[in-house]
Amino acid sequence: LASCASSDRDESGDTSAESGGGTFVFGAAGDPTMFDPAFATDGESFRVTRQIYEGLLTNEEGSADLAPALAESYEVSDDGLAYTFSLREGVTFHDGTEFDADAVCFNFDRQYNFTGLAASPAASEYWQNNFGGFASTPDVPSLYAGCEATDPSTAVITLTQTTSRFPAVLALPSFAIQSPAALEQYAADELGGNGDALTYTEYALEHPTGTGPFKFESWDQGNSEVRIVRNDDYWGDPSGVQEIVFRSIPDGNTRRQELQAGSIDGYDLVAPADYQELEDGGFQVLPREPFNILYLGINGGNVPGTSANPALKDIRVRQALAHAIDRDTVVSSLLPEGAEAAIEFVPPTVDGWTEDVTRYDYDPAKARDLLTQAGALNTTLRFYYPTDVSRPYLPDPAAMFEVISKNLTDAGFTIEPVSLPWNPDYLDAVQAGQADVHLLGWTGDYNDAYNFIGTFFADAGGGKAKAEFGGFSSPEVFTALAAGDAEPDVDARGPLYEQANKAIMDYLPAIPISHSPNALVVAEDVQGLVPSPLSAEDFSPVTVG
Amino acid sequence: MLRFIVRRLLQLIPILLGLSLLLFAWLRALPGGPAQAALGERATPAKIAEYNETFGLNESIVVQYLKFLGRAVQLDFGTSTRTGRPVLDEFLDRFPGTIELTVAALVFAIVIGIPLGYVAARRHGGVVDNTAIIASLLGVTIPVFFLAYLLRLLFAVQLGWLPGSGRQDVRIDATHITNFYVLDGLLTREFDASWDAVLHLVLPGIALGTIPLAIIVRITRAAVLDVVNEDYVRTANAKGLSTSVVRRRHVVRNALLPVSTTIGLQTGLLLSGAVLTETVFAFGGVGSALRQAISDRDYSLLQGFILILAVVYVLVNLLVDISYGLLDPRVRTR
Amino acid sequence: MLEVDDLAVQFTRRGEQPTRAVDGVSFSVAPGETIGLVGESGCGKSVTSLAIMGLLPQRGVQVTGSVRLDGTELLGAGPRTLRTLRGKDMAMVFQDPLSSLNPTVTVGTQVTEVLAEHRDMTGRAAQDEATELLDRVGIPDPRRRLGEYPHQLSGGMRQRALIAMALACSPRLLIADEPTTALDVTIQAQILELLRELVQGSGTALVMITHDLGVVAGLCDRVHVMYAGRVIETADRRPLFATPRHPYTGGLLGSVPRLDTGRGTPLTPIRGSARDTIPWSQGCAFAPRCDNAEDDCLTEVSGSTVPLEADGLRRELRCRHPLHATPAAAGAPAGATAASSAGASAGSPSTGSSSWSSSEGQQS
Amino acid sequence: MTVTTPRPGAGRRDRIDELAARAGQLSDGDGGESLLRSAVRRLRRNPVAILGAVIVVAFLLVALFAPLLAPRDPYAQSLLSEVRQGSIPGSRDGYLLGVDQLGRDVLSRLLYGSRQSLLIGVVSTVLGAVLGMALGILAGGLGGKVDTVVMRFVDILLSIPGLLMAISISVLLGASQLSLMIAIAVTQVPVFARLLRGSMLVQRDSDYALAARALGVRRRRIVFGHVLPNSLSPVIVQATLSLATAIIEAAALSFLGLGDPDISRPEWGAMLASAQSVLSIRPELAIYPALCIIVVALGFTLLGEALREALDPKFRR
Amino acid sequence: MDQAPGDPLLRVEGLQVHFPIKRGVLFDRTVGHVKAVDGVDLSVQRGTTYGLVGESGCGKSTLGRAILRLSEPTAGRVWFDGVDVASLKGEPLRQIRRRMQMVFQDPLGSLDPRQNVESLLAEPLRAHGLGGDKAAISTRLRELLDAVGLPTAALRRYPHEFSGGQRQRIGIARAITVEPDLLIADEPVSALDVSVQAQVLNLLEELQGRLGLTYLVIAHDLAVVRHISDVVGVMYLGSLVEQAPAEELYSSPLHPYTRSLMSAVPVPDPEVEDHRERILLAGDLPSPANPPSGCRFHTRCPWRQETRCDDEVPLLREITLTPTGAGALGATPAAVRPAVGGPHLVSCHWVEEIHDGRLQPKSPEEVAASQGVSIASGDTGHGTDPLIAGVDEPVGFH
Ligand SMILES: Nc1ncnc2c1ncn2[C@@H]1O[C@H](COP(=O)(O)OP(=O)(O)OP(=O)(O)O)[C@@H](O)[C@H]1O
Ligand SMILES: Nc1ncnc2c1ncn2[C@@H]1O[C@H](COP(=O)(O)OP(=O)(O)OP(=O)(O)O)[C@@H](O)[C@H]1O
Ligand SMILES: [Mg+2]
Ligand SMILES: [Mg+2]
Repeated sequence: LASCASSDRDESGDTSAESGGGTFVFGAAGDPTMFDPAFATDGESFRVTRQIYEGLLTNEEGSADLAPALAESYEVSDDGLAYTFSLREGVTFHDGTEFDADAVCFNFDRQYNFTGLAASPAASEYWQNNFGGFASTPDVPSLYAGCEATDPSTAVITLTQTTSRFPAVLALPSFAIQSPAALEQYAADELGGNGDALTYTEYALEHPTGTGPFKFESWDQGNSEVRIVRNDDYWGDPSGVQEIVFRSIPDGNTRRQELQAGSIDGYDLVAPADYQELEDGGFQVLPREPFNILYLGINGGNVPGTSANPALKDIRVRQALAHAIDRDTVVSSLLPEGAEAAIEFVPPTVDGWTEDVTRYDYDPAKARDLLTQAGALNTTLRFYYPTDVSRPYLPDPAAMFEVISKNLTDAGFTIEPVSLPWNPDYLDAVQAGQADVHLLGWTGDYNDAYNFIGTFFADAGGGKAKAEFGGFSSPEVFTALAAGDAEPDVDARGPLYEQANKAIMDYLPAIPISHSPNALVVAEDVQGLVPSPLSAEDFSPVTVG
Repeated sequence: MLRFIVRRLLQLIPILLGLSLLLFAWLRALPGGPAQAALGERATPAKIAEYNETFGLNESIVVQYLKFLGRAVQLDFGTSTRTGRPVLDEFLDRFPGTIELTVAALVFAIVIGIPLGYVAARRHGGVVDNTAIIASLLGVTIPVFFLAYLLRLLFAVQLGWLPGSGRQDVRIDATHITNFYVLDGLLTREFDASWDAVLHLVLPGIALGTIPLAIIVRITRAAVLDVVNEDYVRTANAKGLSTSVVRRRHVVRNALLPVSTTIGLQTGLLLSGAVLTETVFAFGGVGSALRQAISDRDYSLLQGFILILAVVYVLVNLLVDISYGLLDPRVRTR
Repeated sequence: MLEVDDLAVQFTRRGEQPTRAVDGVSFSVAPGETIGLVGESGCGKSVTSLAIMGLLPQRGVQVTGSVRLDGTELLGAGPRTLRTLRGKDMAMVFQDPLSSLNPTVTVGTQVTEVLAEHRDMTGRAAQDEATELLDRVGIPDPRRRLGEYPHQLSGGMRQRALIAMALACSPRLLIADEPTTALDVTIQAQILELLRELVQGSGTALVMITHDLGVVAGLCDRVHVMYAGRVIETADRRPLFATPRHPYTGGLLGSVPRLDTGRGTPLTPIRGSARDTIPWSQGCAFAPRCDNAEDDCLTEVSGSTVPLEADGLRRELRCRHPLHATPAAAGAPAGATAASSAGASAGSPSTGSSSWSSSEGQQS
Repeated sequence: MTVTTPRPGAGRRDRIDELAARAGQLSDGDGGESLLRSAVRRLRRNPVAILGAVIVVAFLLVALFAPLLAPRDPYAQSLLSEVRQGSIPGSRDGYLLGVDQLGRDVLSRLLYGSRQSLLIGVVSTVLGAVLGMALGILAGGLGGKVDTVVMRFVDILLSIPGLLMAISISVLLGASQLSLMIAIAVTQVPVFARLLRGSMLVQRDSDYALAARALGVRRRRIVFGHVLPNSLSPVIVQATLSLATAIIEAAALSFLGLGDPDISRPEWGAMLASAQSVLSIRPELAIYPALCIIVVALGFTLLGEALREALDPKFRR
Repeated sequence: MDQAPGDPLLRVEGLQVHFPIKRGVLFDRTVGHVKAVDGVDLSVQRGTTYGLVGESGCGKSTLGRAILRLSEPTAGRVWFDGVDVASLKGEPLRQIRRRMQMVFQDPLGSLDPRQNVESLLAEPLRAHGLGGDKAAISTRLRELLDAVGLPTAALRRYPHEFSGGQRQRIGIARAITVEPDLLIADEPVSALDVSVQAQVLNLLEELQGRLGLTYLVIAHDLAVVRHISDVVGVMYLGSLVEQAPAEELYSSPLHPYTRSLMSAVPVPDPEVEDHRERILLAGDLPSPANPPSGCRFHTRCPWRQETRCDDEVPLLREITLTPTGAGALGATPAAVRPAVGGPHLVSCHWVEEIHDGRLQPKSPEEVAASQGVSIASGDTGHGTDPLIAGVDEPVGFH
């Protein structure tokens, strides 16, 4: 292990000669938090752990579809509750220990058995969102029933109910397989809480150990640099570069200029305004297929303790909102090429998308009419938008806010702007139902419509939707969504989701605005980076020079 | 002198106490209070209650303050909400970068500022003087971040002469011992790494050094003008001393007294985190961490950093005071 | 030795009328001689001395006339020549001993730097010489004082140190610009005594600048009284005090309360203040304050000084209506009452023509 | 003074007395000139002051008459549909300086922007000056224990560097134009407090204050009638300089995302901050507001420096 | 003191003003005192002038201020017309200040630069509710200006527009606005040119004659003091060393300090200058924070004796001696006004012996040698508080 941590440039020079060498420097938009994916929640951490770890499944290169990874194949029982995975053999973790079915079960049992701080929502958000409760919390239902290693290369995971999520979630980085030996050695579950926040374990900060094509090398926190190096014992194709450095450069302009100046080889979250210039400069802009939705959230006002504008309960006011927004101009002027106006909440590539929903064309006059009818002309909306953030679906929130806010004003609304920093203030506020209307969006985790619309509009308990949408209650929407989720047959889900989409667009709990691609950019001499709609790029095929 | 130092150190105590009280109150006055600040998006009423229980926030405010103070005295400034690391560690990771940047900015400001101010004063009313005045006025009125962007656009992107961000080229796999990259390079004899770190300091150093430069030019100029009209310079001339002795011993030496104070004050300010410059140059220092903490609403980090920086600032000012005493015999021999 | 001839200094400030601070001053000093330059504040004494030393600022100043030291013309001389002369052949002591010393440099260095510059003395030799010098001007424990800073010395000692620097190269000319004004009388007496001793025997010529008539009375061989940039009366010490001829000189003497006259001896002030002057180009600058003034004081510009042969003494005067007009007055008994009688004769009460000027006049 | 020829036959002393009266300034003529008036006179003769004043007045007028001067609605996204990522329409008929990334007329926004920027500058400076002066008066006027307590407090405020202080306040108050102004104001408070107190202490120990006390003038009258008015010069100078800094600080806070949340409201700092994203394709969008900020700040700084000179007793008369 | 015949307007008894020297590591402790005034007794008769002389720093101004309660006395009493000023507070103090006025050394500094002469002069009237309506005040101001010899046009002018002498006239006019009984003049002429000095001295004398004022004139110039005083007190390091009627003091100074002081004053008369005896003093004034023991003057005294001088504080005692020409000055006993008598007080152990010539002075060198190194009083430098120094620079945002 010691030899892993200390890298010697001269030594590694030899190996790079035979299998491609060099360093690939990637400009990230922020720092990771740590490298135990079970506890990670943010994209920057996942970007790194994806290169270090592998899950049972993964996504196909450049798409959201599932593909085998550590599991070469799987079978589902008829009731949809038991999944049997046949595992790849001859795989070792970076610490030299063997990967086998026990390791798989160890990982799932580990998360299911989280207690204390590890079981807090702050720590294990992905488990709780996807699997529900823990062994220690019997009152919270859990999707996870158990895992059994029937033989070293076969693992069986059983669930407590059918769900559209499974097995897609296994491609999520949070459920990647980590070295049981390392987890135990570095007490990976013993989160601390010192003073006012969680403190992560030595494992998560210094010894993340997986099976992936890269090994963790170092994290220079003061300088915001993460270094990973090629895993020479990787079971698959060896990585194209000897080393990858993820450098955090929060400012988008700086990222661009650094690429132009040659100090980095690529970066994420390219500002749409820069596409042209970068391409002209010989850089490769790699757009990701739009797999997201930007919407204007509406607060129906059923959340206790908040005071939303009651006018928004009126369907005519919501329709007015929908008609007020000039999606086409937004798409052409604010979003990168390849973006499209949204007519519903799922992207067209997802099963369940249908043309056959109620459309709300840009028509300020009609919007004004509707408002007048509803007696809500000039009603004041507290319009929330985030600062300090650039999201794939929302590259420039301020500009988006300005344009939509102008649209709404033109249609007869009065706008009271509220800006908050993205995380956590903005997310907290809008998810708690503080806003009247707000800008938010979603990038899909996997290719299933429920991942979009279910996440937003499903019954969040008590017959009400999430607080973000004002806890509206629409039985049509709820039942349509529940039906889709419960259908184990993937092919049968499509029509059900179409129904749901129609119901949603009739009810208008929010206004869909756009699906927009976002892009990575790499230097001219970088090859092999395939953009993923899920932003789940695998860096191992990358070569430089 | 020693007495003076001890006295000044002790005088700091009430200031530091007041400061800690202020920051303590600040965190408590934040919307939602410390629990909300710490738990952030994860805060639910139950969680908040639990948090308050755990961290003694239900105790009387006085007890809370005393505990806060007690921890602060032991250099425990809490943990960052975002990274979960102790604030002090975060600070120590980043402070070397800020120190390097500060030194770079000061070197720039001093090396250009003092001679320019001196020449401007010697050519009082002339072209050099007027240019220096205008430049120094521009120096304080141009928004730093704008200047930073311009510098980088020109020298890093268009001309490609200098690196435009970071502290060191990541491709140089340098060994870091002290986290002072320039120093580390020298220690490990990786001179290319040192040189690269120096190059990385140039643009941010210039951007950050502009305001101190402008102020140093102004103060030097004013001080030289003042000193030149002093009686003792006339005496020196009456003694028939050579021009160089008059300038060196009588003019410059005395003019540098106020300049040195100014430099000290600027050092204090620069060390307190060049938030704008570091952000633009993605420079791994205290300033960019502060910037990050603002956007992350990492209040505990903000609180801790501001407290530490204020202490640093106050201590630097104390050093300035003491060094002024050492420079000026009127104070030294009191 | 020093000859000042028709020296004039004009200050020009941007956007303002040029001011003639010194306007045709001529005098000369012989080796071993002490002359006094007296006059009220602002009459141009300091500017004269600075002009001699070549210490006036370069810009905004016009100096005309001639200043010769042992026949060398100083006015046109280059800065290098001046530097070698200054400190070596001519030296100067200033009014405020604290501000005239560099606060950040030890007294020792400030003394030895002169030695290094002009006598090529450094190191031990310079130290010893400096100690010697300080000892000579009466600074106790000179070796220790060398290492001290000016603020650690008392006012009197600072002035002594300045004098020591001035004397370091045994200059032939010493200009002392109000060297005692900032000091207490007892200290003033010490310093005056010191100057007197130093000048006697060494052959150094001393130009003593002061506004205190008493100081000149005890120290100088010859006195030049200045008013508004010009010397208006020049005389040897005794005749000047005995029979002041210029109304201004008389007025000054009549204004000074004397220690040896009793209460009730009236003071006979000059009316108005130094602000109430007219430019010399329009007549006698003193005319507006002068009780002897006649119309012709304004018509005919009293250009050069008039050597008065009448009293048989070396005396020059710039006045059309002097006091003691009759030669007989020259023989008037000099003594304790001379000044007051002079004042009395000058100060015949004016006949209150305008309320303003009369009220500014004498009140006794 | 003109050279007068003597009048024949005039009495022996008449002419001289006349001259004396004329030379002595007090003959008659108009009333005396107060220090303030002579300061203004000196200001009027100082080209630096005039330049500063012209700049400041010009911008004030622009701010005042922005609606009349602006060719278009600064909010109208009239050319938005022509904006593409990576290309923004430049100068053309009716859009002298082109449009910004949201298709709004840049010239109109700059003109309207002067309102916000000057408003922020003025309000925060006035706020900071008033609070600071209140503390200063308290300390400098009452002295003793009050002075000690107030000054310790001021020391504490001063121990937090300006930007950090402004950040803390903005974070505390949440983003809004008001909190932006308060944040800037708070950084100015200790500056003004110290300045006024220091200046008052000097004046309080002056002979004229002592004289007033000896005359039996009441303390309140001494403080407010004599000490305070005589202590204000440095405060006035500082206020002028602070106006410049306040405008620059507002831009910095906007850049840090702590500015006015209503970002469509034209304000130079916000315009500058948002133009950073299109710096490479339309650098003018950043340069225009930056120039406005620099020029206005320069105007106030020049005026302040000239005021400092005019009010400095060293330069009197 | 019980020697006062009649009823002195001002009587000062054992007045002390000590300024604490504060120093300390955390809290300022008083580590000593500057004994600016250290036990002064004096009395001033109505309608007369008391002149106080002494070298710079000997406590003259402080004494003057303490009498007016502008400095707080540490001990002692100040009787003004039968009232103990030292015990007054608040309104009664303010009221009594009307009757005791002050004229300052720096005429410009003592006038509020922002007020014109009219409001400067009217202010004391208003403060004391005197003067009545506008018209009455206006008349009164004209009278005042006339009394000090300024034209009415001066009313609308500001202090900086006057010459030094005129400013001092304004200062005097303001002091007499409220018709005081006592006028304390602290160096009223030392900032003025000689010619103007005489005008102001004459004015003071004229006003005294006209208004029956009582003066306490403080000055370092012996000639000035002699010129206008009836009784003169000589101060050295915070206490009186000699006090006598002016003529007597000048004709026969008894205290060694007074003698040397007088011998040091130059007289604008070569005859006198050439012939007088000079008694030079050694060294400088010792620091009042650390005054010498015994007789304060012993460190510089040419007549210092081995006994008594160093350890025994001499009392201020009355001496009656016939002038035997001990004073070097040819006296002019011109008693212009009825001499205000009073005893001749001296605080020296050896007055009689010195007067009789039984003791001979030593040279300054000998004195210095016997005292070791002369005591230097250094000026204190000043440190700059960086927080202060920093504030008027723009707050840089980096
Ligand atoms: N640098 C200068 N610029 C302009 N005017 C000057 C300058 N120096 C002196 N003067 C003017 O020259 C005149 C003479 O000044 P000077 O200093 O010689 O007077 P002084 O006789 O030495 O007076 P004092 O007794 O006050 O020292 C004054 O009116 C003064 O205002
Ligand atoms: N407020 C004060 N605090 C401390 N020391 C003081 C204060 N005022 C005066 N002193 C000291 O008291 C001593 C006497 O001062 P004072 O001003 O009374 O002397 P003075 O005789 O009037 O001198 P001068 O002739 O210089 O005016 C001096 O040593 C002075 O430093
Ligand atoms: Mg002079
Ligand atoms: Mg005094």
